[in-house]
Amino acid sequence: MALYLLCLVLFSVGVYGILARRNMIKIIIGVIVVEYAVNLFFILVAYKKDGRSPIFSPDADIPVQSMVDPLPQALVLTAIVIGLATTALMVAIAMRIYEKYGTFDIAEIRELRG
Amino acid sequence: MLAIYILLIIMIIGAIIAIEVEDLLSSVVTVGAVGLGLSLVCLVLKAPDVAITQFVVEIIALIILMRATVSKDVHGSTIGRRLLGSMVVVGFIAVFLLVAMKSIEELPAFGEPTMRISGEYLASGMSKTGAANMVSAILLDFRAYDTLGEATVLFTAVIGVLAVVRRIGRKEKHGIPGREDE
Amino acid sequence: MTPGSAIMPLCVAVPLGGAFLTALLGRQIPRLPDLLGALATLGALLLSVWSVHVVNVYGTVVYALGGWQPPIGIAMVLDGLTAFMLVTVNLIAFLVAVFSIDYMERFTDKWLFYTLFLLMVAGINGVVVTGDLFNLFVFLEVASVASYALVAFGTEKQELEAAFKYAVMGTVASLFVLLGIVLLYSHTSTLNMADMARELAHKGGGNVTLLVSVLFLMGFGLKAAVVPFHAWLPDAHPSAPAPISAMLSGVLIKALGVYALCRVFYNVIGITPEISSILMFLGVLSMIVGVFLAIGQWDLKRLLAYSSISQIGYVILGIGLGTPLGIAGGLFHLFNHSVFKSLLFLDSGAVEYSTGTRDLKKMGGLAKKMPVTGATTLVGAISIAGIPPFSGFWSKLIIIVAAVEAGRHWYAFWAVLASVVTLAYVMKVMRYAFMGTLNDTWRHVKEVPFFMKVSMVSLALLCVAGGLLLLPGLQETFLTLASGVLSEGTQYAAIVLSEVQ
Amino acid sequence: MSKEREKGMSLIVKTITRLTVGLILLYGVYIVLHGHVSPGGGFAGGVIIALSFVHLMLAFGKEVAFRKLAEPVVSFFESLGATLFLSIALLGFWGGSFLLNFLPKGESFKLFSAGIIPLCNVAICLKVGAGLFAAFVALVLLKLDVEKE
Repeated sequence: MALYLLCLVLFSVGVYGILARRNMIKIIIGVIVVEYAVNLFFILVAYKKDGRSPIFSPDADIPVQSMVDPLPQALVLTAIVIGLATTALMVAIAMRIYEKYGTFDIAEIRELRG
Repeated sequence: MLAIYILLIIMIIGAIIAIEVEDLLSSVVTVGAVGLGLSLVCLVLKAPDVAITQFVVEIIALIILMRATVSKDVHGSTIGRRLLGSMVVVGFIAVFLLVAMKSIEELPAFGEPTMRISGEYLASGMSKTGAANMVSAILLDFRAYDTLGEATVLFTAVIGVLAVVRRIGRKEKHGIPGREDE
Repeated sequence: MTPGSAIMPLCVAVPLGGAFLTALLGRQIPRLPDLLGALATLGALLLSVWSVHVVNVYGTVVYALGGWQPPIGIAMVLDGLTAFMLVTVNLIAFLVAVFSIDYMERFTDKWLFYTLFLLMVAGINGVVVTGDLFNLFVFLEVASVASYALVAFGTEKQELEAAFKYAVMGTVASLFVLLGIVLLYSHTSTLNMADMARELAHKGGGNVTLLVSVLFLMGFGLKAAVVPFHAWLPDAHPSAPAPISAMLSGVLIKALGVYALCRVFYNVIGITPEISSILMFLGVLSMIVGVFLAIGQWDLKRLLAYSSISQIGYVILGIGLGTPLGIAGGLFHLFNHSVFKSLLFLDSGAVEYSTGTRDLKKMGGLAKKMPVTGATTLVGAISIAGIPPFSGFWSKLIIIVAAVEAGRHWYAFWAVLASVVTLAYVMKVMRYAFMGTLNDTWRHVKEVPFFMKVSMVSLALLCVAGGLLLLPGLQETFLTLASGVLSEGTQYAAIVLSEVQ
Repeated sequence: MSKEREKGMSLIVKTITRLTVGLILLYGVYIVLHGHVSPGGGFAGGVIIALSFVHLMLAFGKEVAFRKLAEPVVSFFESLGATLFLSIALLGFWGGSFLLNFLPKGESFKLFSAGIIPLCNVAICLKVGAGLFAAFVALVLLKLDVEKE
């Protein structure tokens, strides 16, 4: 239970980072931290007490019951790559904005836009 | 078990530092540390596939972020913080954590996942797909449609980056009277 | 495997294949992107029209992907609501693809535009067709990432800043939805929507359903630009190229926002009086705020963006009512709004194509020089204001009658008031842009090229013909099927799972 | 040669890079091909291969990497990988339903054992690797022009 709470605290730190900061790169970092928190939540949900990783090996015959839940792990792989995709696009947009406005600070940009 | 708690607390402290510190470069590096912590937690929680992918994707995300912040004339981030905004945000987050606390008690406890569907994946996975690595079996056979969608997301992002990075977006309009420049 | 069930994967695979081929060969062969764009969207449109026939004949159809029976693998579900949304989405997508053959000549790298456009259409089709919650998130991301890049396609100052704000808010909304999905998976240990609905009904939600409803409301609410989360829309739509703002307003916020909201709340979690009252309140709030912000705007596309927020308020009010009539009215208004709002955005694109400006003050008397654009804007304006013979009137009437029937007199009053203010700002557009004396700077303005005229005229005809959907013969096959799916609520699970055996 | 030397990083980095790039590439290929038997898969392997090219580019400067892999070629490979993956999915149609695993499964723990899974892994690796490298190249080109002005 406490681990889920810690994961949600990380989620809130990320959301705080997005909403309360004005620098574009800081906002992107807030988004990355939120992505980490959600991926972590996936893995926490999948863990089974003293379970084994869900890979069969030819020599040792691992009983199926003792295996960890493979489904959230497959979903996390998808979520990680989606996070990378959105981060790459946001950084590209931020760099183009920096090239046009000369600053990363969204408040200044709003004034310059006029 | 204790290792997970320590790693998680380190990650939270790292995240707070990454958001509060002034210099952009150091906050990017701190986020890298948080990502590394996540990769280690995945190893401890018996998810090797996720650990490898998280670690490697972490490196390329870090390189891209470093690329954005390391150019010569980028000075530190301004100290600006929307004071009213952060008060409201902190209040909203406190409410969110309270509601979450109550509802997490009803979830199955940590360490006892009810594996109704994934139990069948594990049981029939080896025979039906022939793959030994169950996570790959799910990714590419049971739920291959997800992976097709996800490969499309990455493809869209790369095409999007190519579109955003173009030097001239619009061709110059000739022969249009009174075309004021936006 | 009913014969018609292969429609669903094809509806996603055809635009996706078109996008990959455009990316592969589009750079070398000049005219290929336009051709592929139009053909792929036309293919998707024909498939979706055929799907309406299949739903009428076979009822709900389930397609098991990869040969795995539903709770195991991913399933695609084709029911009344899916067919309804497919037709709405692909109809507008095809006409916008035809429109942008000429309009996008003004932009560089046309093949990039068509690749991203087809990917967005594939993503939206993926969201509409899927029967699996995580899969809905993945295709929601495909459509959103494509639209972030398309908003910034013109790479100028305002567009980049608007695209960044839209991208950040969109990604945060998707992460809220993802957190909701994790909680639901941990609670019900399945991802198939029908299986999850049965499990939730069996287990009884409790606090988890409360938290998940809040997360989904915020996540999908932001995608649907409902008032507290609408901040990105008034910047993103005006700065996007006209075909893209037509797609954003007409289709994206409806399929990703409103459709996902209805499917999750009505069919999976099950609607409760609290949720429907919240939905109705948000609907009316968006209606009022959108209308009063729209009246003061002088930038044509920004005015249309605010009017989108208020019209989405109508749809959400209608669907939030919960009564069969209300849901039918909401869905019918969703169809009408996507038709006349994309028409109005395409008209603003045509005006910008010919005169190069979006500012109403600078325009004047364009109707003389641009008769087709003037006429189609008039048709769009009249039907958005809800003047009798046109489609907008019927759907608003049904929503207001349903609100009165449900005893919500105050909401009905606000709906009528908002409709009157809509009439006001629509007249403002007509008065300043098309009527009045011809501004001398536009002496030798030419009419727009052929393809743009074709799509605008066909959209205008759809505005006029929209009312026919209510005819007794036509209504059962299209509208009532869709509203039936929603009013059945969680029977969705029983129907889908019985379909599987 | 001196012009070349001035372009990338210092000499030490270059000599080490010559050694490590081959190893990183080999490791990435290993991860992809053994995706269905050991941890890792199309995505992790693809990203590792992209990293080896990025590593090459950072150490030797932009021109060398471009001689090896020009930008249009990269985005061609990316769309080729994506089309390959979609065609494998569509081939499943012929066998019965979209994305069906129609190839024989072979016996487990061997390299060619899991039907279409290794093929999908290779297609994804091609796409992810080429795509990420194209995105990185696009971002690097953008920045350099600003600094030049």
